[in-house]
Amino acid sequence: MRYSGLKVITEGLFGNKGWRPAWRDPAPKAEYDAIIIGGGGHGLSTAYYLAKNHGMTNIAVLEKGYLGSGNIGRNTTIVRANYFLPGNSEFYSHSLKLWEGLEGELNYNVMHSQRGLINLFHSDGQRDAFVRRGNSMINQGDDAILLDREGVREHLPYLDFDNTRFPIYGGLLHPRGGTARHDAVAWGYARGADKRGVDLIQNCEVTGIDVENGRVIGVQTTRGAIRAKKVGIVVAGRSSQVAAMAGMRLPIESHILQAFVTEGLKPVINHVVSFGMGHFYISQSDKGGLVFGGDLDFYASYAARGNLPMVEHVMEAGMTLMPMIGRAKVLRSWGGIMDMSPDGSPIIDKTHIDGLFIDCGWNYGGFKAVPASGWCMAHLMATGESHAVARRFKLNRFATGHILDEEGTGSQHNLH
Amino acid sequence: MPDLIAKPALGRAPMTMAATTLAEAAWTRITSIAPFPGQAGSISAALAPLDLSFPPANRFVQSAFGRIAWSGREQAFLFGPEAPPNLAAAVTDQSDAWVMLDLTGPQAQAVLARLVPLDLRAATPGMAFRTALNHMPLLVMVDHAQVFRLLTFRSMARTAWHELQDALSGIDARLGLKA
Amino acid sequence: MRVDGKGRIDRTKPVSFSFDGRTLPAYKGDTLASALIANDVRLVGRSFKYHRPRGILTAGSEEPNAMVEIIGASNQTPNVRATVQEVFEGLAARSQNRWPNLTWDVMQVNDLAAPLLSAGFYYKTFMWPRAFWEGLYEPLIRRAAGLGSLSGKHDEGAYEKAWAHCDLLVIGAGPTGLIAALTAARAGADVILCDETAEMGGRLLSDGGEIDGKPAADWVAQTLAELSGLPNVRMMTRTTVTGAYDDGTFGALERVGLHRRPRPNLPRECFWRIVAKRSILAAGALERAIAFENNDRPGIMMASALTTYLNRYGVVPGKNVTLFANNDGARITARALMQAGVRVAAIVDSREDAPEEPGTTVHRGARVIGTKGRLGVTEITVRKGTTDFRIATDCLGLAGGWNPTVHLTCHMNGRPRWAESLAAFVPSDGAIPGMIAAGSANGSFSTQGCLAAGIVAARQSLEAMGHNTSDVDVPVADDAPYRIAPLWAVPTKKRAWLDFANDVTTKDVALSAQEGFRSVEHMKRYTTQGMAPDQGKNSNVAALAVLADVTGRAIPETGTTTFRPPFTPVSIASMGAGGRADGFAPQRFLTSDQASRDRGAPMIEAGLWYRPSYFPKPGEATWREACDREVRMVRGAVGVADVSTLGKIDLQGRDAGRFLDFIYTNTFSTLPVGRVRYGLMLREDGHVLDDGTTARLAEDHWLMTTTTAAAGLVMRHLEFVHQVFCADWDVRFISVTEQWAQFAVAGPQSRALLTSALGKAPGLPFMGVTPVTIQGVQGRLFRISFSGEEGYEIAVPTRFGEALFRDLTARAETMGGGLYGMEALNVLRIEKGFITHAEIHGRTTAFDIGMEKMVSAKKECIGKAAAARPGMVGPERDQLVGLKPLTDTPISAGAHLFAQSAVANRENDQGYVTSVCWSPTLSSSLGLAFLKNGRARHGETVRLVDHLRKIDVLCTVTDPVFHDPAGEKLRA
Amino acid sequence: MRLNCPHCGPRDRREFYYYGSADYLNRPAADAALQAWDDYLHNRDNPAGVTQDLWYHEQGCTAWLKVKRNTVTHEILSVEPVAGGAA
Repeated sequence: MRYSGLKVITEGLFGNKGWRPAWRDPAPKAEYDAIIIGGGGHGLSTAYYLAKNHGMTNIAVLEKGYLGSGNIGRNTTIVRANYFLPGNSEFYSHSLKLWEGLEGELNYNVMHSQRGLINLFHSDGQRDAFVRRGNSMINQGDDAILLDREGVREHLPYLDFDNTRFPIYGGLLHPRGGTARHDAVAWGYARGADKRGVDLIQNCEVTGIDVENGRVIGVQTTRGAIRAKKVGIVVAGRSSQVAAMAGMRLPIESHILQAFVTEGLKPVINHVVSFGMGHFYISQSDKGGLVFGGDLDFYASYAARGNLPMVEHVMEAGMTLMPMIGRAKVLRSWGGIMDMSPDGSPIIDKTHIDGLFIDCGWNYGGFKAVPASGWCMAHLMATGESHAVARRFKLNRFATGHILDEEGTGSQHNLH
Repeated sequence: MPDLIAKPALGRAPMTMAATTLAEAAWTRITSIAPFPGQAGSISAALAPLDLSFPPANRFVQSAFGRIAWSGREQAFLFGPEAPPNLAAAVTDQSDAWVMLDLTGPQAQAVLARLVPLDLRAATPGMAFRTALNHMPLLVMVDHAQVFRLLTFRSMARTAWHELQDALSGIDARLGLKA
Repeated sequence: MRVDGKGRIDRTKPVSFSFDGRTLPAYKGDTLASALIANDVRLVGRSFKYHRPRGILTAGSEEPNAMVEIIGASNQTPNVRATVQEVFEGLAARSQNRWPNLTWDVMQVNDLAAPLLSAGFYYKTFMWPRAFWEGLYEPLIRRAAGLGSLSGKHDEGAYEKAWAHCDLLVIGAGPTGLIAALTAARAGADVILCDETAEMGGRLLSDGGEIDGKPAADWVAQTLAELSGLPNVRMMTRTTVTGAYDDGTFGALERVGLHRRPRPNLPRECFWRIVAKRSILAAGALERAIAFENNDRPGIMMASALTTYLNRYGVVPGKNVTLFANNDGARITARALMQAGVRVAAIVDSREDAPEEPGTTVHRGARVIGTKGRLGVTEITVRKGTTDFRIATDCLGLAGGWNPTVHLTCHMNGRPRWAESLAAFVPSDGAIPGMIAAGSANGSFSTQGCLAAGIVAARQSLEAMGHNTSDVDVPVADDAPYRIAPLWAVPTKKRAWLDFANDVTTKDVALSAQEGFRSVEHMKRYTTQGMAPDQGKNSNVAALAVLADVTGRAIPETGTTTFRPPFTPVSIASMGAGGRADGFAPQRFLTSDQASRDRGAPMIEAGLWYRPSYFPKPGEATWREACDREVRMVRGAVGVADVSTLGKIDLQGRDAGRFLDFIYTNTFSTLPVGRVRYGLMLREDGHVLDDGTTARLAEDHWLMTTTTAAAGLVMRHLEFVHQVFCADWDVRFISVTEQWAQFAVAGPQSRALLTSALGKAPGLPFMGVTPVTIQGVQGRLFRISFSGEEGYEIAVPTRFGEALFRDLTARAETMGGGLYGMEALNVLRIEKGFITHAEIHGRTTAFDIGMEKMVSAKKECIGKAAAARPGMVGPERDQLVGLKPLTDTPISAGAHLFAQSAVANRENDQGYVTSVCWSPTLSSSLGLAFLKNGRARHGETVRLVDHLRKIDVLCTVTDPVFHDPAGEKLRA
Repeated sequence: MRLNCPHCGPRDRREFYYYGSADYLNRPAADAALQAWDDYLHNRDNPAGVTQDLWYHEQGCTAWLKVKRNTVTHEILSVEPVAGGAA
């Protein structure tokens, strides 16, 4: 069923009776050519691109809960390509290009809104670091504009230019940065994958990975054993547990990231804004809620909920930067489980077991990576070779010292 | 050649609201005493002439000669007298590292409850806690249920004063509602 | 309409307020909602999506419809619940989400287009043409969406945060909470009792009734009197417990100044962090609606809200009331209304066995199937069996049963349990460690049941704390059973609202299931049910029931409901209280701060510190002129700078040298007393952590300096290494950053300046240290240099800092020197090739900065092993170099480097520039940069490109030390 | 979240700095193989359940603490100083 404005009108006039399920609800088959463990954004996009780019349609996505129940369903929806290290730069650039065609690609409105992202800086040193970043972005073919203080004021007149604790020196504007409707991304890829024949199997938890003579042969699940010669682990938030089923100990520590949304408000923030001195970033959703967040709670956790110290820190950062939001009321807070890697960059790689692949370690930047992660993971699973834009996301790079540390904070997992 | 003039951290006059006073305490010699492994006992012996002993965690000991307050792991601050010589400890001058503020009065606890994440029910006389004054480091000593001595970094004195004053003015405004 | 003789408002204190510009009368004690009802205002707001006219649905914080903007003198507050806002003289409220006005709202056209705006419609359209999404569709959607407005002006209000600690926190002061608090308080426990409303008593004040044969309100008064007389009880009204967090920590929001005219310094709100050993959830229950066609008109409200408005506020929203019920609860409302002289036209009761009610007609086994009235209900249609009939009414009360207020018990991932007999979710035991849910919050809906449960909960809590218990008898009160026959939705082909605030109807839930969104989480996300300002309080359970029905599953099988913090929305300003402006982080001031400001120096942030940028002189038009002069002054005469922000750590003990050897890459234990050595420390992952000098003051006494930025980090690192790896070593250390004010005196005249200040020649070799007496004060003198000139740093106890600074400045000025600021300091160090955190930015190794020889091969140190990984060394690494432009052009930090003729793109990227300056000494721009295999490329020409600043220059690669590479000046 | 500091008593989480897994206590020998350092610095069991990790009472006594806790429930099972000795 193709979605369109016309279809919405005709269905509306006839009582919306004709809408069919967005995807099938198949029972698992005994064997597939490939299995993706994890029905989140990355797993679904991997399945989609395996089918679309590589013609692999006899595949299944196994999801222990409901599709899109992980971090794709609880994030601050920011889409950007503003990394500066070679290795990251080309990957996120590729991802943004995929985002830019996603509605047409999926025939699903994911509400990708390129409203512009502004990273504020508050000292000469921060400015120089952002200039380095901006130049990397342009080297990569993406866009970046350096704003001075007055330039920032034109875009964000509501900031507290006079009194904020760390004065606003300027900002790096990334015009193509923006947001998207997070759930829609999962549903769009799910629908697209299903249409191409991928079995999306919900409420199916993987309980074991079967390996024979160093080769993967299938998985054990709560809905029985399923055989496959290729298995991809795409379960950020639970990567360590699933990888442990294959005897792996990952360079990952799981942490909570809280985020917040306010009650609906008429449009007041028209960009994505990030504060350089207090880990605070904010945008306004199309429904009117201010969506914002800050840093990790900083202790390892799988609770998907946080505590007050970081809540308060985030609110205080908001108040020093843009005190006009003070009277907006936080409606809901939530926490996601982040795969924190020792350099803040992800892993898309083969494992020591033939046929077993892993896509993990997205830290708290996984949402924007959904299209390219799926694209590259599909490439890896189909061809056995890393995709050119993901070639540095190796599992062994920590052992060899080929680090991709954008923050420069070192191997402590929670500092990225 | 003129001697250098000593300056207080703040040099502000005391401030009173809601019958509660915030004042900068006069300069006092503060000496950090950190016993080497296993030496706390010998430090106590050396302090005996001052009627003091090395304090247990979260306590201070007061005598006519001075005061010694626990100030962290394996460390105490001696206030007033010079440290006895030849202690089996690292001895460091801290006199100028801290601003000392005295908070006195019926609203003192209410002020602290706005800035210090401590269960003040434990704040009985003789206690000395390492904790935070909002975002600043704090050593707080309880002289009396309404008398607190607060030490934070000297360079942060203005922020500390400002935050304590803000807390007190909010309390004062609340009390004005009842009056 | 006001009802004589009813309510707890103070009729001796009339106040006036305004709504949408109309001035209206009210009494002290009214909420905005009760005052509007008193003035027969029915239309209060517009719904989110269809812009349907909406009135007041509830009498509490769960209100989904009656949200307004409160207009203050200088700012406005959006989305304020009229049901919570108390009226005060001069209160000004305005309806929201409508244009041009509430009665004629242009966007109500959406209501006509409703069939096209079904659940998830926007995922299926607005895709073509692509450019129209951001240009047209999205702006339109954004403008139509949202509720109230922020002004865009800074919130200048006062806000407060505070801590409170107790043994027992009792959440809610209805019958359960009051008696629980009393039981615990009498036993001597420290109790905090919080209630969301202005007056404690809960439904005892709303429903009337008797306790121990007396009016319930009397029992409330007597209990409150006893509690307020106990020193161990803290009673907090207008305080909503908003979140349950780990280890007995709760967030709570107190409305301090929102219910009165603003006063200076009076906080608008206070966000409390309450820490309790145990807690009792006595937050009661919320009545729920029933979904039927057009059930959202103004005048349709909760039956229990009618009772509350009558008994607490003395108002009724209609003269001819009807009730629609599936349980006995509506009878309380009917009786109260009739007793107050209000006509109750009928009770429509869905139960076939519903009892009669004297004074009104009960339509048993009947259902409301429709309503009329564009801006307020005028008539309902009732179906009984196959017969439909209409009843004229101006107010319909809904009694769909009760949902225990389980919300807080979900905040730590606890999932409530379905109780079939109650047709409701109740809290799971142990959902919040230490918390007991009691009374209606736990599904015990009679007054007697609540009182008994409150006592039990208090006793259990006391016992768990090892506390004695007390004697409290259970008072005698109403103990009628809760008889409910669940009815969630009356079938209709039209729209029946579940989520009033977000305009989610039963059709939307059905459509979501039809499209495969059958998981309750999918349904919520697809329809947006439960995402509105009431967080699904009014709709989650019913929506789940409808989803269960359309998917043919039982409710527990379909899913559960959950709620995340906060319980009610909390302002950003209250949780961020104190953060505004400077409050976000402490400010650190140098002893020289005032002296620098007196000389007109712009002060800039260096971490938390403020440092002078430069010291302008008359006639200097730009900072560069001042900076160039200061650099020349240091190179030519003498300069003075405050360097007290550098971290200083005092280390003592027999093993201190050994400890330093472990911390630093190079060896310190061999350093003679009276000497200083530069040291490099690594993180354990092999990258550079920090650098600085360490002096040996005595055999067992050392003084380490760190960079300003890394002072705290290094202290933590030392504590870690010491406590984890060598706790038994004889080494102790303490920060003395704050103890010493330290000033750099640099330049060819520095020795002369110090000779005059000290009254004798310093007589120190390069990298020497000595105690000195300066003008009667004991200090320390170091001969170290960050400028490349002969340089000293002199330290005195901080209280003498300002005096010494002024003294040194005066002496310098008589010698043709003076003060220099951060800008000049930066130029001086770049000329000399000294690194800062611009270079050691966390990704650099000792190898990268050309210091690999400082990693001693003879000993172990932190980070040495990891620094030897193959990727951390070698020609592929970017290495520190100097840069000089070939022509007289500026260069910029953040620019990237390319081979001379290469295209400036990522594939060709060869490195980047970290620091630049104009060097007045060498009359050239200079840069420090990292260049791939840079040390082997000295003399090569590279292309420097800064796309952002449009700079494209050819540069020569040089050694990073531009000035006095042999170091002759340092050692002079 | 509150940690019961063995020196200072129960304190709010905001007084503490979190480092990471207690694996950091077991520093390999200087000459250990690269794999040992990789395990030490990067690889983690990362359990969804009981774990041991390191906290620093930065706004308190400055003790480094080994904390046994549950990463799913946040229950804290024990807190002990890494270095023995007196308070």
